Amino acid sequence: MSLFLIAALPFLGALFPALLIRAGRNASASSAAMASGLAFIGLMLHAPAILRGEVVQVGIDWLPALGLNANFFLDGLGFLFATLILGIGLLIILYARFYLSRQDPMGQFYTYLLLFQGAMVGIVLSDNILLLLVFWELTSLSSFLLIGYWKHLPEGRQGARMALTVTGMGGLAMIGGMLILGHIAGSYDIHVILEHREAIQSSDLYLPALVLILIGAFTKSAQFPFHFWLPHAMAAPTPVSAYLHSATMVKAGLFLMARLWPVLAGTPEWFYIVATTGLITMVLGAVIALFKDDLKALLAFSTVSHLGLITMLLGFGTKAAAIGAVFHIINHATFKAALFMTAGIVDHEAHTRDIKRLGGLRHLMPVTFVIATVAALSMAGIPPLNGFLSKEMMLEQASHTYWLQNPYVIGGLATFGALFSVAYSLRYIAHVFLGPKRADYPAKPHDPSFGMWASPAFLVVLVVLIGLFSAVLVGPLVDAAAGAVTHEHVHAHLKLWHGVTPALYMSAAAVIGGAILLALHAPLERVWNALPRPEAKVIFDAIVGAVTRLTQALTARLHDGSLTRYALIMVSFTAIIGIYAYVSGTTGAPTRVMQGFGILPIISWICLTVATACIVLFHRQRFIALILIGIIGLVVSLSFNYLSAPDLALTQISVEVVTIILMLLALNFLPKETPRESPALIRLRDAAISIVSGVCVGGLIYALMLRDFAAPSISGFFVENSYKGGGGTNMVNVILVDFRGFDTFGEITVLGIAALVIYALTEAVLSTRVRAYLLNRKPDIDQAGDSHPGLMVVVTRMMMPIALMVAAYIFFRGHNLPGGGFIAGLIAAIAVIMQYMASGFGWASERQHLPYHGIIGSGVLVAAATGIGAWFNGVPFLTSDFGYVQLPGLEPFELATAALFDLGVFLAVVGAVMLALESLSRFAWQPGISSEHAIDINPARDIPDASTAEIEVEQGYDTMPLPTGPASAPNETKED
Amino acid sequence: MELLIASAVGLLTAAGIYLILRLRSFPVILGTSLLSYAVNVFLFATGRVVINAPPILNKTATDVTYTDPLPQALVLTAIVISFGMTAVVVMISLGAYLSAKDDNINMDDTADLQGEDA
Amino acid sequence: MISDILITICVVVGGLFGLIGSYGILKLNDPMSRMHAPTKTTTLGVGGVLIGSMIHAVSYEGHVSVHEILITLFLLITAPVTANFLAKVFINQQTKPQDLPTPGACKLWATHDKPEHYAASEQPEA
Amino acid sequence: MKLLNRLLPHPLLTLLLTVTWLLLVNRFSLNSLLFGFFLGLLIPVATQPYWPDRPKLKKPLKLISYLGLVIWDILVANIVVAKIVVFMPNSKRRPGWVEIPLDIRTPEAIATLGGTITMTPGTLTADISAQGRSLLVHCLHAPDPDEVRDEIKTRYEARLKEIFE
Amino acid sequence: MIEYAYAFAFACFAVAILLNLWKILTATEITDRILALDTMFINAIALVVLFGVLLGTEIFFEAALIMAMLGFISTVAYARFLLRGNIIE
Amino acid sequence: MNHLLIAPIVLPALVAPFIIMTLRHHIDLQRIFSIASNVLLVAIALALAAQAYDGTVQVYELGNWQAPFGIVLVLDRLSAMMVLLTTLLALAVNLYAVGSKWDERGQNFHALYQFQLMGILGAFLTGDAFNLFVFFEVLLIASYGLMIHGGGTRRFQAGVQYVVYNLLGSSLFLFALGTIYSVTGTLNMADLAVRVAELPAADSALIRVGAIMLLLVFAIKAALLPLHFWLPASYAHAPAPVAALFAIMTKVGAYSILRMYTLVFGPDVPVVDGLVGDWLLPAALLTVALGAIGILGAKEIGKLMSFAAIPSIGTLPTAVSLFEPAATAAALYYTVHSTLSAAALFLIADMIRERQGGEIEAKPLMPQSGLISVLFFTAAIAAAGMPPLSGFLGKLMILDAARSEQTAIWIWGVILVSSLVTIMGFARAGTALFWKSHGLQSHDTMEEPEIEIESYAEGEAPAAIPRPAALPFVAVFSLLAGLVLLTLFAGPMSRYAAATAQDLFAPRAYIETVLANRDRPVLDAHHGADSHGTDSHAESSHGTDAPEAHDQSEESH
Ligand code: NA
Ligand code: NA
Repeated sequence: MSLFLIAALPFLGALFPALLIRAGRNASASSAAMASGLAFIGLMLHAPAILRGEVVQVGIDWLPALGLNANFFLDGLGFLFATLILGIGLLIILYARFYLSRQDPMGQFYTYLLLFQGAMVGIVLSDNILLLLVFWELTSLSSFLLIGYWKHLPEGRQGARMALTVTGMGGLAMIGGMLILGHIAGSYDIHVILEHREAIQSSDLYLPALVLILIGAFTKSAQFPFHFWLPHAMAAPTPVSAYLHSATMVKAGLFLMARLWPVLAGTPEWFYIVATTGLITMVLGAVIALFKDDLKALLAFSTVSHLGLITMLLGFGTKAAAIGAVFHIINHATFKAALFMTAGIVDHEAHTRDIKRLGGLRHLMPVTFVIATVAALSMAGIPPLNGFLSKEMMLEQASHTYWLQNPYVIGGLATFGALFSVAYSLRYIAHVFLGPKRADYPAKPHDPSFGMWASPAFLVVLVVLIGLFSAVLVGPLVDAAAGAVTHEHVHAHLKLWHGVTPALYMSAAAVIGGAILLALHAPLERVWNALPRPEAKVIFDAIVGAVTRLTQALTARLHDGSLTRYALIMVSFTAIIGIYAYVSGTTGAPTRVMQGFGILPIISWICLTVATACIVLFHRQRFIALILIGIIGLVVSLSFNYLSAPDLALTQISVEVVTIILMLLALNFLPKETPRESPALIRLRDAAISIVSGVCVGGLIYALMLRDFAAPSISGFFVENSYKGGGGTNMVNVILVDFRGFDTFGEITVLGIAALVIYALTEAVLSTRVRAYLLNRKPDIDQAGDSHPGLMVVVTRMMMPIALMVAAYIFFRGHNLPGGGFIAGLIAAIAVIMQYMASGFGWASERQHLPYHGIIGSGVLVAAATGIGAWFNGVPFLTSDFGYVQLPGLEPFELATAALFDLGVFLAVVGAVMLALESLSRFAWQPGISSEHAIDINPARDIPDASTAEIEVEQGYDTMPLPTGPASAPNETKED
Repeated sequence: MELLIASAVGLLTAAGIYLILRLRSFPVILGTSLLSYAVNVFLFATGRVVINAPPILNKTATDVTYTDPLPQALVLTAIVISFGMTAVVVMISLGAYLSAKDDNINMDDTADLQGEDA
Repeated sequence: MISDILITICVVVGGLFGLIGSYGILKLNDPMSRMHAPTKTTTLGVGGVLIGSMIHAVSYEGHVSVHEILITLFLLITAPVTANFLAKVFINQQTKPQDLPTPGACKLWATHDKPEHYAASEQPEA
Repeated sequence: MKLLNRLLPHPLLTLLLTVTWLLLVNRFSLNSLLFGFFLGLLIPVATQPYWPDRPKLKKPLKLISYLGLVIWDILVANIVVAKIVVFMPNSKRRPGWVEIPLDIRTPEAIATLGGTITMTPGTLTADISAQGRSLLVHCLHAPDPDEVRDEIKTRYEARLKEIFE
Repeated sequence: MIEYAYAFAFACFAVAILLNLWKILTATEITDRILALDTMFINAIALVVLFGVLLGTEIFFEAALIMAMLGFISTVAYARFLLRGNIIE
Repeated sequence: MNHLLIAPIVLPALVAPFIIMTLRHHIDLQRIFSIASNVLLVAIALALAAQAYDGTVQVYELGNWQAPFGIVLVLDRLSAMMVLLTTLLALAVNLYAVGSKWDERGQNFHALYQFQLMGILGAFLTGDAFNLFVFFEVLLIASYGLMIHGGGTRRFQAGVQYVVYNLLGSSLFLFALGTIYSVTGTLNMADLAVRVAELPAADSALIRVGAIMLLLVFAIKAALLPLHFWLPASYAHAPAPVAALFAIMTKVGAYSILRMYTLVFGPDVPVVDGLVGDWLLPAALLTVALGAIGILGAKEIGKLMSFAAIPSIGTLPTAVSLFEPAATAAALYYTVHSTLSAAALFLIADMIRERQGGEIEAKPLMPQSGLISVLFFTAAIAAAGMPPLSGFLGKLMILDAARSEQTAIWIWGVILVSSLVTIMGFARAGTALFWKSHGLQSHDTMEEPEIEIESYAEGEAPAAIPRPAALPFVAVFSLLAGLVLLTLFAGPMSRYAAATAQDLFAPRAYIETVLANRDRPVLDAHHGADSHGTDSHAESSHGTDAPEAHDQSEESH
């Protein structure tokens, strides 16, 4: 079976359980088992070749640019691990089927489990370290799901997050390490990397790579000081613990160390980091395990300890140690998985895992007792079980290894660890199963059904068989795996009796000492509990909590919603960077002389500066600020005029007026004054920054104006071609509607959008309670009577046609003289606004039948259609055309498509301005405002009976109808 | 002349930025208006300033100097765009004021950042 | 030459009246009176300059220029409205009905004619 | 006549606009005349809704002589008022309000009167009565308010009544 | 001679504008500020026209025309704001 | 003449006004036209991508005016890729907006949406610096409208800030363009490239100021520290589909940096030597860090997603700041990834908000919790750059490209650590949102979830009953499917990105194609296609006896 398929089967299988759960729990479990089983069979088909020492390789390119390819290979090491993963996986699937209760979503469980299984298989089959990283992180993610499987348990959620955080951190460190490793080796393919031992170990980057990779491995394999997450992951359902935390995931780190052993091991750095870490972990885990009352916690720390043991062996860097490591991986997987399952059975049956509440189960659960006892004895290293064999090998190696020239450190500590290992193993038997039967179990325990104990039983059988017939049963496998680790030919001598060796003495000491320790457990426990010791979870939580609080404080501090500060930072930053950019370059001397100036510029300058300064000084009085803005607009417009920019002058002044109207409309609803809020110091700071920015900008434009273009400006082209190519003599207009008509197209779009936004906003605001507020709003000024004075109405009526005439004039001449669609549009809009202002919103809008939306739309469409029209001529969008028409008796006149485009501009401007102002005006609409007459006071309406009017005058007031109704308005003369 | 223009641009910029740094939306809008004057004059002046040389082609005379028409066209576009922008910002801030009865430009945006997940 | 003299007169008179108008705003001591001042700027001030400009066009550019009339017309039409509005602002903010002459048979000027003046007694509480 | 009415619904306005156009263009040509006339026809139709009840001038020609009169008055009054502004101390000046009862009723006529009053320096239309039957005029210096009122009524209002009503 | 006349007129309107500015800044009455701004517009129109005459160009005519029209609108808008609060109602 | 090149701009520019003119009161028709336009845009973008695939550069001379005088649109691999990405994203988001009925919560949604697309696509296609400004403004103003779509106090307040901040940015843009024009005398990007390369040292200070201001403008759009402040609140308060569409907006900034600082102010241009790299990298890295920090601190789902978007935003310029083809290729690949994943996140956040409000805390189990949790988990994996999705590949590529840099340790450190923090943040949020609810007592489900966030304007109730609408799920699924495809076809995608990066660092072809016609005589070229008698006239106008009076207006001289 292709390695691709083996790696893919679990992932494919992951789809089914969740889908099949409707078909029942058995279907779900079977489908999971099927996928696992098929992959297992596929793996076994490769067994003969692998045991012969061959390597199976497949690969396809995935991301060749990076060197990340889907390359897989299967050698002894990969085969060993894949066998464990798939084999124990099958057992776990069976066990979990019976372990999980009806309330648990089993489909989800198997899906997660198979995802995890696939990721693990992927790790051990990868022939590319980047691919391995992909699977590596996938194990973190899928184990996160599995640990948190019981979502309602806070411990589950926290344990899952902790595991994810720690192993995720390691994974990320490993990414760095792997990238360095690949960088040194020149490839990310493992079989290539493994050939570069010399290059790697002599590289300067060896140590960083090693450390980063080891962080990944240590976190995954729960090595000190990253061991603390593993016990908390025990919140997961027991099948998960048995699978992830004994047999597979935690071994991924070991796998990685074994995988890269040929290139990383053998150096002092490797030895001191790996072996020392392993040793510490082994001892520490063993000691803690003894004092854990939770069965799973005990097993978890024992796992930590055993992982340390294997790590230490790998750290020794010798062939023999590697063999021991490989062998212990197999043995630990068998007995520890079995132990976890028995712990699960106890928990399942007795409804507690607390050793203090257990004891005497031997009588109630004989089958479980037997299984647990055999497995625990193996763990303790009691002959003839398999644990004994590999532990002997470990002690043997430990006794030969020097640590900083000291021959006793490792051996002594290893024995010490083994001693505790014996103690907690025996405690597992003695305090759970032995002793008198108790009356206070939370539930009444009894042996579970066969389905549940079948899996551990099978494993225990293996424990015994491997112990007895190791050479036959697992010899070739160990040889193949250890050969793959060491890249040498290996023949392991697996046997029970090695003669009287130091290891035997150490082992004996450990067993005896362990028994004594167990006997002294109660007093020791009191001492242990009295000892102050760091609680890893507390520290971890404190760190995470502190980091979280820090980030929250920082985030809140930085993003507190203060636009003022955001702007301040932006302005300061820009100024600093800009000054830096200027200072770090060179400027040539001015190439132009400064021009003199006459009276008009100086007057304008005085007006502008004084008005600007006064705006700053008086800005809290908003209305006055608006008046001052009017001065600035006027002066800027005058200056444009003076400086040969008549089009700009016209545009500026027209825009100015509309802007003022808009602001006044808005100010009606806003507070009329700005409170003084910033302290003087803040104002000083703001002023300083503003002045610096102003000086920068002013200095920049001053420098620019006194230098010529470095190369001739493209403007020469426009001067050259605006008439002969664009058909107009007003170059600015030709640029706007022709050379750069596309900009103008964008510009009118902006204007149209602005109006749409304003309209939408008005609608949004008026659809809320603000509407009621506005309707009930009392004006905050003393409103004068006669809101639509007749003089104004008459004048605007008179002005409107003339203004439109002016607009037409400005429009038509624009191509040749200052003007154009935009200014014309503004003037036309202002002509209409005049009506709104004079005669009232209601009256004027009743007379407006074209929807402003439509006018905007048609404007943009006309402009676009003009542009598209060029396509039919076979020329690009917006290509203009013009010609001169001669009618009899008349002078020739020009027709240009640019005028059509300008018409689009005109329409868009009119529509946009009107829609915006009309929307804004709707805020002020009040039901009491009559729109029947434009002129409030119009004696012409009284003419029919002027005589009676004279009399009624004395009775009341000639005014608009009151909002309160006609009854309270004593005026009847108005009716006509 | 250049000095007048440059100092005016600088002053408008400074005043604009100062007002943008105020705490209420209305002065901020005033500030953006002032700033856009500064920008427009700045952009205009990048074509270098000339008196009495409007970019209107004189077809009958030769040797006529014209001011650079391109910055003028750019400024026109910029004026129109900034008008649209001003209109929008005026309206949005009005909407914000009417909804919140508060025209403070700064909002307390830390409410959804506090607290701690157990 | 004659045109030069005419232009000079027009322009100088225009300038003078423009100045007087603006000076008046400073000099006159009550707000209503100040509103009169700009009339001079509007009429003779700008008007003088515009006429000067027209004569200039005829004598120097050699063609009749009439569009200046439009500007004058605009100013003449619009200035009364401006004045009217400013006066209304003044009346509204600074005067009470009794400060002004009573308009014939009725009691109020339009600016003072607002709901609260006669609804004070029976105005329903809003 | 009816046909003419339909073709040329607002003859005076059309005329005014055509002249405006020619003034704008500032150079007489047939092209301009025709185009101005065309716009002059079009725009009044488009703006018709905004000017309901357009007054029919009874004596349009009198309007011209009225304009001449006003221009002359402006000239004279300007000089008078300039003297007041420049030379007369504020303490000697007698500003005051004058009420002008109105005989005219048409808004356009009242507006013209108001405009005339304001444009002739020295007087200023400030307000209209709540029923539109009198104008409130402010005088820059009016030792005798009645004289001002009478002059306005005879010199301007009477003429306007003739023209408009 | 005519140059002096223009210069004189120029100076008159320029000074007038400064006087207007002074009034806008120092006025106690809000009406005076608006009035001064309106007058400033008118003086500016005169300046623009004069400038056009000086340069012998008609290019400034439109500017003057539109200033005349728009100065009025903004003045009315300011005044209406003071009168009614709402300038379009 | 290949008019397809301008179609991505013209199509929305036609559809939007059409919608506002005729379909304002027919939301269903609006939807049909809007989505149809979107589909068509995807097709156009595909065709354009096919045309650009082999590396040919195409130029569209608007108004038939040759560069550098007229405005040109330029299609190359980079712009084709960005256009395609935009249209695909927009289609998915549009489906979501329709399916979730977000588009009904205010006026003019679809018109603004189309205009927004027009702006974004125009920015990607234009070859003119000032035209870029115009399209920036188009997309900005449309985004203002979309940002406040549906209304609500907080949204308005955030909107004001967003607008004001961007107004400052726009001002800076114009200062920059003015400076650059003033020194070089041109606006066309290719022409700028030619002229800036030849600038004398005497102009270096001024052009450096222009260049740096331009960079800051783009940095604002790209939300680079310390110019990113507009982003968190804007994204968090914007309607979800809009926030999702905004995912591409930050890319406009990154795109512009990439374009201008390879083409015009490239690493080998003497006068701007050492200007950009000095601080771009630190800023980018700080941005990454800051985003990660924000993720951990977020208490509301929208805020979380906003901050989640920031690291990806910063990762891009980190790679760009190396100004080196491999890193740029990685950045481009990552761009595609981060756009899709950020959009998916915002949409998923909206699904959660709709069902249980926005606070990240235990709530009664929401409807479709299982499905949404799967989506959340997938998108979170993608956003955090965890395997197996494209984010991981993209990050690997960036890290790999950076490994021989002096600054590699910083880049690696920040990116990797921020990944970890991102993972932690998402894990915290995910467990709170989807797992904790299982721990709540059943009586809790009787309580109405308390809605405090502003996505619901006053009087607007959250949809209490799960909407059966499938369209939102389709939209999210398709975005995630895009990520899966991006992962599976990482090889071809990275090849395209690598080719694009090569193009960018060897801009000769771009410049030569754009400026090919610069010396073309105008009359022949411009009116060459005419045949109706104006030609002779136009040509005669070359002389001095041009027609004196056109219509009413004429010279007064
Ligand atoms: Na007067
Ligand atoms: Na008068």
